[in-house]
Parts: sequence; structure tokens; C-alpha cells
Amino acid sequence: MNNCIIKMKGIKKYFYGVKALDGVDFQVRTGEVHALIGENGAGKSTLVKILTGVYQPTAGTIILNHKPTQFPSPQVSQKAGISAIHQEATMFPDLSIVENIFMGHHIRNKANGLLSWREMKDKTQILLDKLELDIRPDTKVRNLSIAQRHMVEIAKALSLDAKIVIMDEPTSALTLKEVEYLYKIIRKLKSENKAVIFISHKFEEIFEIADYFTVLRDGKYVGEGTIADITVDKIVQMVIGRSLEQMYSKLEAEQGDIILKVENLTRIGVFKNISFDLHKGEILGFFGLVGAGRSEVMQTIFGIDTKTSGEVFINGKKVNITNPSDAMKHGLAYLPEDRQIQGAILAMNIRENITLPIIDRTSRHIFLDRNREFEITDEYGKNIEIKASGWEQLVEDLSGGNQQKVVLAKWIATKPRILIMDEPTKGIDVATKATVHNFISELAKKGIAIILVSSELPEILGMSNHVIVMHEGIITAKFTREEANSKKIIRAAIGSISK
Amino acid sequence: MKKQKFILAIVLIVILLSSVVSFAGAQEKIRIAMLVKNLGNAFFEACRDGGLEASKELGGIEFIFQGPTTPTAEGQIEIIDSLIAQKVNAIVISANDVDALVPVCKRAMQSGITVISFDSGIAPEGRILHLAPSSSEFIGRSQVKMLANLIDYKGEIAILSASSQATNQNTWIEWMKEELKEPAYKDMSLVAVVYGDDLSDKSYREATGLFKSYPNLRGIISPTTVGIAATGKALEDAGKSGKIELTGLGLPSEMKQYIKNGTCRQMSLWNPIDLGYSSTYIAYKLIKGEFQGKEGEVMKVGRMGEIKIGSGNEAVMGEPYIFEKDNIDKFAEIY
Amino acid sequence: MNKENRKISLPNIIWQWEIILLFIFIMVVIINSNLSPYFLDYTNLMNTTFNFIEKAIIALPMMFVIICGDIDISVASIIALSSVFMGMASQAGVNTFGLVAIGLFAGSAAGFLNGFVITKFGIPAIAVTLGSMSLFRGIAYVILGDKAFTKYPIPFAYFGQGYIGNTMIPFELVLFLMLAIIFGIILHRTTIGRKVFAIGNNSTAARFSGIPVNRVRLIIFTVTGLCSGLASILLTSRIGSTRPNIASGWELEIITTVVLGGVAITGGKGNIFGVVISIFIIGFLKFGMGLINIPGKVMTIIIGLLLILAIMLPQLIERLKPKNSFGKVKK
Amino acid sequence: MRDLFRKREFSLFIFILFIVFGVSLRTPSFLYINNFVDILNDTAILSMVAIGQLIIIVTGGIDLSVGSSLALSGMSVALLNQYHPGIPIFVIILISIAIGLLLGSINGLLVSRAKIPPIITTLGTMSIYRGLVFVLCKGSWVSAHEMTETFRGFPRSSFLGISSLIWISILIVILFLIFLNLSRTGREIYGVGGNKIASQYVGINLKKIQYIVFTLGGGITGLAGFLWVARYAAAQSETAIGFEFQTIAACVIGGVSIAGGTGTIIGVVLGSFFMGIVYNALTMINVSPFWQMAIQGFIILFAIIINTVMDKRNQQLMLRKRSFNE
Repeated sequence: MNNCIIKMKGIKKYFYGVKALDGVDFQVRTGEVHALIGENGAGKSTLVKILTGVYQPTAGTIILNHKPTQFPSPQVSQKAGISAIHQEATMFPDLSIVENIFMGHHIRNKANGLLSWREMKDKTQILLDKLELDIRPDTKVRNLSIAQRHMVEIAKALSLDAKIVIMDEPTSALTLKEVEYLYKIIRKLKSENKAVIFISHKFEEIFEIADYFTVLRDGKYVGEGTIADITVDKIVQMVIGRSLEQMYSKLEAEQGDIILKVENLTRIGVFKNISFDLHKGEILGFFGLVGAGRSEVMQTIFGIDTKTSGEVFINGKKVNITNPSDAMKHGLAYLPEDRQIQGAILAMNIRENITLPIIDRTSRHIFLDRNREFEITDEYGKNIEIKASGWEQLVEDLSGGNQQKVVLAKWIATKPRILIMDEPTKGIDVATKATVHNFISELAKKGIAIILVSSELPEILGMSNHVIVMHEGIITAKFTREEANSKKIIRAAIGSISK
Repeated sequence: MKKQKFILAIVLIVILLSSVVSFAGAQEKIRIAMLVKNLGNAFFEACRDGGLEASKELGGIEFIFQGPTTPTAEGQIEIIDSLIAQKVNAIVISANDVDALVPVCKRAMQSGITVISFDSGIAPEGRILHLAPSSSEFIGRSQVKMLANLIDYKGEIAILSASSQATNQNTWIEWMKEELKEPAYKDMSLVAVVYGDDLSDKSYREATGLFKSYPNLRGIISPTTVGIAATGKALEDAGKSGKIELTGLGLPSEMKQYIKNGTCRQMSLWNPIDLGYSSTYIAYKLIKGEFQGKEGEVMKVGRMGEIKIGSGNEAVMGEPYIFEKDNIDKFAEIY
Repeated sequence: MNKENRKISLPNIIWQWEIILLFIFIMVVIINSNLSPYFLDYTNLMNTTFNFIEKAIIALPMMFVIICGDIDISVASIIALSSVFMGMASQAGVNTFGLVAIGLFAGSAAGFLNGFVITKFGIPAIAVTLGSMSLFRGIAYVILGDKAFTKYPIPFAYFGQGYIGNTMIPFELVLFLMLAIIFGIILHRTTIGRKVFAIGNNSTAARFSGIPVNRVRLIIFTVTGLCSGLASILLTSRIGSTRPNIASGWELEIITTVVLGGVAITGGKGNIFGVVISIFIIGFLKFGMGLINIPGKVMTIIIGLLLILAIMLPQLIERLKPKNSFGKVKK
Repeated sequence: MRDLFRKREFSLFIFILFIVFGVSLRTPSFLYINNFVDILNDTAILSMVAIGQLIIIVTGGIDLSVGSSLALSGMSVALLNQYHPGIPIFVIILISIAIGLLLGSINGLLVSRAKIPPIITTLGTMSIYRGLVFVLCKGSWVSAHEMTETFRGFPRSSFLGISSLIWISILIVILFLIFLNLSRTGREIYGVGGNKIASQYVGINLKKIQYIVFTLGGGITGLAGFLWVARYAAAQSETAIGFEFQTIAACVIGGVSIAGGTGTIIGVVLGSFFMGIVYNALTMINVSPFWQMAIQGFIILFAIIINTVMDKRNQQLMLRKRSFNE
């Protein structure tokens, strides 16, 4: 393979003894769109971060253009011609689009060595035009929508004129139209004989755009091949190590009375006129693209943000929830999307995390009762199968999946009647995912009303009794389990169903 | 391993510092501590020189010079506590607060330490006697007289003091106001009292503010070294030398520049070296029992001659000396 | 290093830090008693506590403030403000009991104002207290001008000058030790302490968990004001007079003490023992240096060095340890 | 144009005009050109050092040691001038900058290499440097007549009718405008402050940036040290005590976010100018000296609150605007 531009062999990466990557082989050729496939937590992002010099591999070799190389820093990697669109927000919110695109490699005037803003602005304008983005280059990123931010990220990667472009879930917040443009750009890059590493777990995208694939599972290399020679089913097998049907163990639960009723809930500039009912024992799925406003709706219901107008009823009674502890008093619990920032307190131990929302109940007056805390932690922690060396272990030393279990246990321990879960399986390994899904089903069976916010279509389809789809702050569709299918949902999510 | 290094580091620092400190010495000597308002003040540095002179002259004295980092009473109290703990024989204080030091000084006296104040006094219960450089009344009145002479008893005048909390300055200002009530000054009016907090930049700014707010200003009295020097500089910079007369109390070494160029034609001050000398001398003699510190007693203070203890156990050293173009060079060399 | 070892890593670090501090403390005592024969003297040691106990009393709530991830640089100004109000009341003939009430109230009110502006408008504490630092002391200047309040009722002097019974133990010291126990229990043994740690480690997650983050912060700032008021009572009583410039520069000394005590300036970490040891380290170090007549300005160099070296020490130890092969995943 | 109105700098500017107008009603002489030159002279040093403070705060740090390093470098050159009056003035200036750079780089090393949080590092060096001033001068002062005429006269020496003090501050403002807006490192300073993780991804060397800002800030402070002692013709161990809080206040009033990431030179210069006007106005309109500190504190608080409230309103407006676009 003489056109092999980069080759990684036996890459291992451990975080405090947790194996994120365990001997992964990966190679990419020029003029190829290479899909890197795997579940969340399979190790894709870690691999990307090693390629871009953010992480150093624990073991293994990287061969760039037939020469062994190391990427001790992002700069070295960039110089070697690798650019990436990272999954997390890697933007500078207070700076302009131009600045965000050129940060780290500003263009300098050859004559005097000073920055040439005009040239950068022009180039940005060209990039934005290419992506058909109608925004001024000097707009602050803070003022952009999530989708626009993602487009800027893409523009940034393109600006580098790299030989290898890595796209880590580039389409998660894009509309169909924008995705089409992205495809166009990828094809163009391919025609320029560049290598594109495309990370996605949406199979239709992979089959549309990729030439070759590599599959990872649980940090291990599973296999590779050309897209033309493989079927979706086979890839799915490789990715999850079992068939799709096994994944979602939805138990049918008896649906009871309406427990939560939301009417015309509005928060200006974020979402408006959100209305829905939630029954006891029901799992209500909320689908939408990143930035559709789902989390914001949930956070408003939970009292973290304030509503502009609208009503919330619990058990038929109008309630006024202004902060999370109000919400908890009404039997609400909210498992937030961002586990590490909103969910867990990483520098505290499992016991302290799990008992945090109910600390006033586990204590004797104001004095902490460690024994009781321990009992409660033991009860809920064992129930959800947290794997840890003890309840005094710090949460930051746990794997992502176990961290999520801690957060889940913490909310179950509040004995909620209504449980809102925002992306409960984001970034966790397959095994844990299954545990969490089972757990959700069991909760619903016990009569707990559940709102499941998710960006994973199979999860929504597999788990929900009803599905609500949001797009840019409004509800665009509601389906029953029977009506729902992926096509309808996606169409609603990209806003093509009118109100 | 690392801890050992750390001990080593600490030990080294301490050794280093104890070599800096020249005072630690034999225990047999009589130990007299001079405690000033704050460290890093040229006036008190000169007092220290006087104290050292007296110690040398009398012999057998270990002279300790101390002061807090900021001119506050609590800083001085902390030092007095450590002086009591060291069982020094005498403490000579220029106080930041008349009353605040009384409790701790009483404690010092109870443990057998001779406490006297100089320059800026402590209330009578807290000390045996106070050595004033000159009578407050005399200082206050003479300042006004000096300025009046410079401006022909006519026009607006202002005072630029140290901090509003400086007790001796405040007393002098009271006396200045008192003097201004005399009929001779009917054409003079005190328009403002401002505070430069003994910081050059603030004094400078306040002085500039005075010229601007009072276009008819004729004279400024600044009874503090930092203040008078900063005012001199401000006058010079604003081109007001000669238009606005400046006088006050200042160290000759700090004011030489402005006296030479006529910005400040006259100012006065007592000799801080003499002040330091006398107070140290008196403290020594009190320890030895040669002075009683009683009202009405006449003390023979070495080269200074006789000093009488007046009412309220306050002794006055002498009159301030007036500095002019002709004599400034000589004194600027000394203090 | 495996998980088992890391399990108790946090208490481990704190434990190590206390060991270091205790060690420094012992060094200070040994060196001081070698340098001056007057150091190891019961009466002297008791009397020197007068000079740092007022700061120590503010260091206790300051520990909470810093663990919360905030900072309060207005505490010394609050002392001046409360003292001025007590002085005014005293001139008007208010008795000792009334003065104490006024001092505590004025302090709490000032602290509440800080907390209110910080939490209501969401402004960083350092910016707000930078402003209120001038404002509070400024008000003291407005009221006092070039005067001083010196007339305080005789029983009032007990707070800052009195001893317990016939012993040589200062009342202030006993009060501080009691407060230290109370604050220690609150921090490490009650729900309030748990909430404070949660807020300092991750205020977003704390808020999402139903902890009234802003209310807790408001209370802490108010308590800091209250303790500053208490310190003001002790200081005013000790020196028997009020001037607007009292306690100037204390804010930074107090913060230094707390940080040296192992409280992370970024919040979320801290221990009452560390802070108490640190208080005595700095207090005794200054006393010892005072005994050999090191000028105050040179002492500040030593304390500055001590602060930086002590904070660097754990890292130096970490750096000397054999490198493990795992990278860091911290964000 | 509408953007202009929304800018903090602009609202601060309006606020300044408002104060100027108000004061001049009471004291017309406040409006004299001479007075403004004086205010400029008074704020020149503050705005320079505040710019040094700005670049540090933008990275998310803070420098509490500026007052002490200013005093230390000022005292050093004053002593140098006193004992070696022959040294030419430009060498003195270079030495003062060099001392500042050294002190700043010590801070920078402690922050970037030893990873001590900036506030603790500079809290420590603040005491250390201040103590060193005392050790250096042994408690005595360097006063006017001990300085050479060129040394003392330098800040006042004028060129085109403007004092070199003002020229130097204009030069610093221009240099740093260029540095912050037209150099990679300058932009990376904003990057580090805006998002540490993101700046790591684009290959910005955090340690290098931290070291640079503290060192540069120190360099400005060093230069300011010389200008300060020369301007007031006095070097004392209390020089510039508490100055760090003034520089931070100038930044905060000038709209610099204490959390890092935002802040402009123009804002800081206006912030310093604002402080200068307030100082100047307070003495001009005969406010009792006892009121000064309280009024300053009140104005700082007021400015911070207004800044924050305006910011929140702007964000609300932005959101509203976006929702209407849909």
C-alpha cells in the first residue's frame, strides 16, 4: 500500500488504569474517505486525540508517510498536515468567527510579520460562502446557533489546508441541507487527493460518503474493509457484537394517569409553546438535533432556568418551580446531559455524589450520618451495578459508564415520580448502555414516568412509548410508538414538517 | 528526602536572616528599643542615628530599632508584645495612636520596662514621660507666622497634611487654626485641609488639586516631610514656584532641591538626630534611676543640655530650626 | 499505581499536607526557641496570640469562602466599618452588650451586601469585594474624618484584653478555639460543609443537584461579615480606640494564612486542621522573628517565600516520584 | 453603528462625558485644556501598568505584585542614579525595564512551570518584592536632590508640547494595540483566556503564553517604576503601595472580565482615564477628603454592576433577535 499516508499500530491508551484503547491498528490512504465506526466509548475520540497530539499514546507506533512519527503536541500534528473537527466545543465564544478559524495559525503579512486581518477575513468569507453560511466573519461565536458553530468548526478544519482531515461526528447538529454541503466538501477534498477520516454512528451517512471503514469496539480493533463489500447488518454486528434486537429490552409497562402536563412553556429566544403530557409508567422520547432546545426545556421544567410564560401541572395541580429543590419536592429528577460538568462532582467520592441531592434527608438534623449515607449508596449503587473498588472511590477515577451510573443512582435515590434523562447513554460503553436501558425499563414498569431525551434514533425508537421531536425550539412532531419510524422522525428533526 | 531539603532550606533562610539582623547580641547589656511609626521613613532613620549615638556615648547599651510595616497601632502593639517578651529595659515610642497603645504599654510598665514616648505621644497613663520635639502650640503657631511673613499676611492658604489619622499633625493643625484667629491674619483665610497620606503620588495629586481648585491660593503649609517634598515637586512642575509659597516641616535632605531653587523659601524642623539622642539618653537614665521622670524635674541630657519636664510629664526639647537657602546645604548632609 | 491505592487519594493528600504543615510548625518552634530564650515561655506565647487571633477568627469563614471558589478582600474594611459604628454608639452611651450587638450587626450587614451583589448580579467576588473594600473603609473615613473614638465602657475591654479567670489564657484565644471547633464541625461534619465542598468543586453540578448555591454563598459572605464584626469587637476592645485605618492590609494576610493552610484557591479543597496549624505557624513565626528583632518588612519576605515554597512542595514531591505511564485525562 | 453603541467602551465613554459635564457645571475650570493634560499626566502610569495587568487578566490570571515590583525597580534605578549619576538616561530606562522583566518572569515561571495559581504566586511575590525594596534602600529614601536633573526631569521633558510621560504611555498603548491585535502571540493570549482546552487543540502553548504575559507585564511595570520615582522625584519603600488594586479596578471598569478571555486596550485606557477623572474631579469640586475613598469604592461597584447588567441585557437582546429571525 504505497499511498498509505498514516498508519497506527498497536496503539494503547490508559487513563488511570482504564483502557481507553487496547492495541488498535488503523491506517488511512490518500484520496480516501475512511469511516471510523464504533459505539460511543469505543475509543474513536481517543484515537483522534492521539492523532491530533492532544493525548500521548501509552504504547504503539504512528507512521506518517512511511516514517515513524510522534505527535507530542497539537502543533506538531497540525504541522504534519492533520486537522480535526473535535466533538466537543472547541471554540472561543468571545472571539469572532475569523479569529476562531485562524486561532493558532493566524496569517501573517510577509512584509512586516504582522497579522493580516484583511486576508483572514477574505479567506473566512470564502469559506463561509463555500459552506453557504450567511453570517458576517466578524460575528462573535457566542452569538451563533449550535449548528452555525459546527459549520464554523468545519470551516476551521478546511482553512488549514491539511492532508488529513478528521471529522468527529460533524453532522450531529446539521440540517439535511448542511449535511449535503458537507458531503460536497468531503468529495472535493477526496478529489484533491486528501485523506478524510469520518467518524459517525449514522450508517446511512457512512454508506453515502465513505470508501473504507475501520470498526472499534471497547477500545479494541474489530476489523476493516471497503464499504462496497459490506452490508449494514454486518457492520452492526461488528460494532455492537450482537444484533440490534437484543439491544433494547423495552418492557411493556402499564400506563397510568397523567402525572406531568406542560402547557405552552416558553423561554424567549430558546424555545416556545412547548406542550405535552406525561403518564405514569410512560417513557416519553424527546428527539432532535443538537441545539434543538430539548435540554433547555427540561432544565426549565426542573427549575434551573426560568420560563417566560406557560404552565406546568403535576398530578393536575399547577406548580411553580423556581429551583431544582422545588422540583425535587414535586418528585422530579433530572439526569443532565453533561455528566462531567452538570452531573457528577468528579473530585468527590461516590458516596458523597450519590447522597448529594438527598443530603438533608440522610443527615441527622444538620449533622452528616456517614453510616446512612453508606447504606443508601450501597443500596442504589449495587442495584445499578456500579463497578468501583469502594464507595469512597473518587468519581473522577471511574470509567465514563460508571460515572454515568453514579449520576443515575444519585437521582434514583431521590425516589422520583418523574425522571427526566438527558442523553443517559452518551459516551458510555455498550455493556453499560444495556444495563442503563434495562434499568430505565424497570423504572417505567414500577410506574415512574420517564422523559428520555436522546440524539440516538435507535434508542428513541427502541425505548419510547411516545416520541416528541423538536427543531429550533419548537415541537415539530409527536408520534406514538407505532407511528414512529426513523424517516419521519429525522424529517421532523430537521424542521421539514411545518407547525 | 525532600523534607530534609526543606528543613535545610528553612534553616538556611533563618541563618541568612539572622546574619542580616545586627542587633542580636549579648544579654548583659541594657537594651533600649526605639519603636517608630513605621519603617522606611527617613525621619525615623535619622532618629535611629541619634539613638545609636546616645548608645555609643553612654556605653553598655544594646539599641534596638523597630517599626511596623504600616503606620497602625495594631502593628506597634505586636512589636511591643515581642519587646515585653524579650524583657528589654526600655521602650521609646513614637505612637500611631495616643490611646490605642495605652493598655499594652501599661502591661510593659507592669513588667518593669521603662516606657517613654517621643515625637508623637501616648496618653499619660501609658508612659513615664513624653519628649515632644517642641511644644505643639509653638509648632502650630510658628508655621502660620512663617507663611504669613512669606505672603505678607494676605491671601488664601491651605494645609496639606499626612494621613488624617496622624495625631501630632492634627494637633499642630488645631494650633494653626487657633493662630489664624489672631487679628493680624484677618486678610488670610484657610481654604482647605487635605491629606496626602504620606504617599508621594497622593500628596502630589492633592497639591495639584489645591492649585486648581483655588486659583487665588497664596500659600501652602505642609507639616510632613513626604507632603512638603511632593508639594515642592508639584509646584515646580506646575510652574507655580514663587507664585504660591510653601512652608512646613521637612527633612533638609529631602527638601534641599526645593529650598535651593526657591520653591520653598523657608521651612523648619527640629533635629531628629537630637530627638533620637535625647529620648534614648533619657530612657537610659530612667533605667539607671538617675532621672525620676517627675513633673518639674530638670534633666541633664548629654550634649543637649537641660530639659525640663513640664505639666502632664511632657518635656519639650527645644524650638524647631528654620532652614533657608543659606544653611540648607550644611544640614542636608546630616539629616 | 492501581485503583486500590488511588481510592483514598484525596484524604491522603490532605493528610500529607497536614504533616508538612505540622512539620513546618515544629521547625518554627525549634528554630525560634534556639534563636531566642524568650520564645518558649508560657506567658509570652499566650500573650502573642493576641496579635493574630483576630485575623484567625476571620480566617475561619474565609476558609469557607475560598473553598466555595470565591474570595473576600473587603474583610479588613469591614473591621474598620464595624469599629466605627461601635465607636459612634459608644459615644452615644450605649452599653457593652449593645456595642457587641452593633458590631456584629454592622459586620453581617456589610457581608450580606457583598454576598447580595455577588449572587444577585453574578459578578466575580474579587471584583465586588475590591469595590466594597474601598466603600466600607471609605464610609469609616466619612464618619470619623480626622477624629478617633476612644471612649469605650470599661467592661468592653475584656473581649480584647481579658484572660480566662486567673489563668494566663486570653479570652480571645479560647473564643477562637471554640469557633475553630464549631467551624470545623460545620465544614466536615454537617450538610452545610458538604454543600460548600460540592459548590467549590463544581457549582453547576451542585445547582443541578438541588443545592441552593447562591443562598449558601450569600450565607457564607454574611457569616464572613459577621466574623469580621466579631474580630472588630476584639480589636477595638484590645486597642480601646477606633480609627478608620485600623486593620489595614489584613485581608491579604488572612488569605495568605488560609492558602498556606492547604485550602485550594480554586475551591473545593481544604481542611480545618491545615488552616489552624497555618494560623499558628504564621503567628509564631512572626513572634519568633520579632523576638530577634527582624524588621517587619523583612518578615514579609519570609512569609512570602514560605507561602510559595509551601505551595510548591507537594508538586516537587510529585515530580520526584517515579513517573507512571498513564497520561492525564483531566479537563 | 448599532454595534458601536452596544460596546462597553462606548458606554464607558458616555459615562465619562457625563461626569465631565457634571463636574464642569460646578467647576468650569475643570474643562481647561491644562487640566486635561494634568489628568493625562496623572493617568499615564496607571494606564500603562493597567495594560500589563490586562494581558495577565485576559489569560485568566491576576497580578497582585505590580505595586511592589514598581517600587522595587523604581528604587533600584533611583539608587543607581544616586550612586552613579554618570549613567545615561536611556541606560537607566533599559535597566528599569530589565528589572521589571526579571521580576515579571519570576512570577511567570512560578505560574507556568511550578503551576502555582497566579493569585497565590503574586500574593507571595508582592510581599517578597516589597520587602526587598526595604532591604535595598535600608529604610532610607532617595530624594529629589540626590537625583540628577536629567533623571528627575525626564517625565516632564516635553516634545511637541506633550510630556515624555504621556508620549511613553501613548507608545505603550500603540505597541500593545499592535501586539494584542496584530501578532499571533497577542491573539493567543485571548485564546488561552477564552477556552483553555480549545487553545490546547489548536496548539497554543499555554505555559509559554503565561510566561510571556507575566514577563511583559513586569517589563511595563519596571518602566513605570522609573517614571514614577522620576516624576515624583522621590523613591520610598512605600512607593505605589496598594497600586495593584487601582490597576485591577481600572481593568474591571474598562470592561475586562476577571474570568479571562475578554478585554480591550481601549477599554482599559478609558478605565484608567475614568479613575483619573474621578480622582481629579473629587479634588476639584472640593469634595471633603474624607469622602474620596467611599466615592471611589461606590463608583467601582457601580461600574461593575452596570457592566454586568448591560452585558446580560445585550445577551437577552441577542436571543430575542435570534428568536424573531425564525
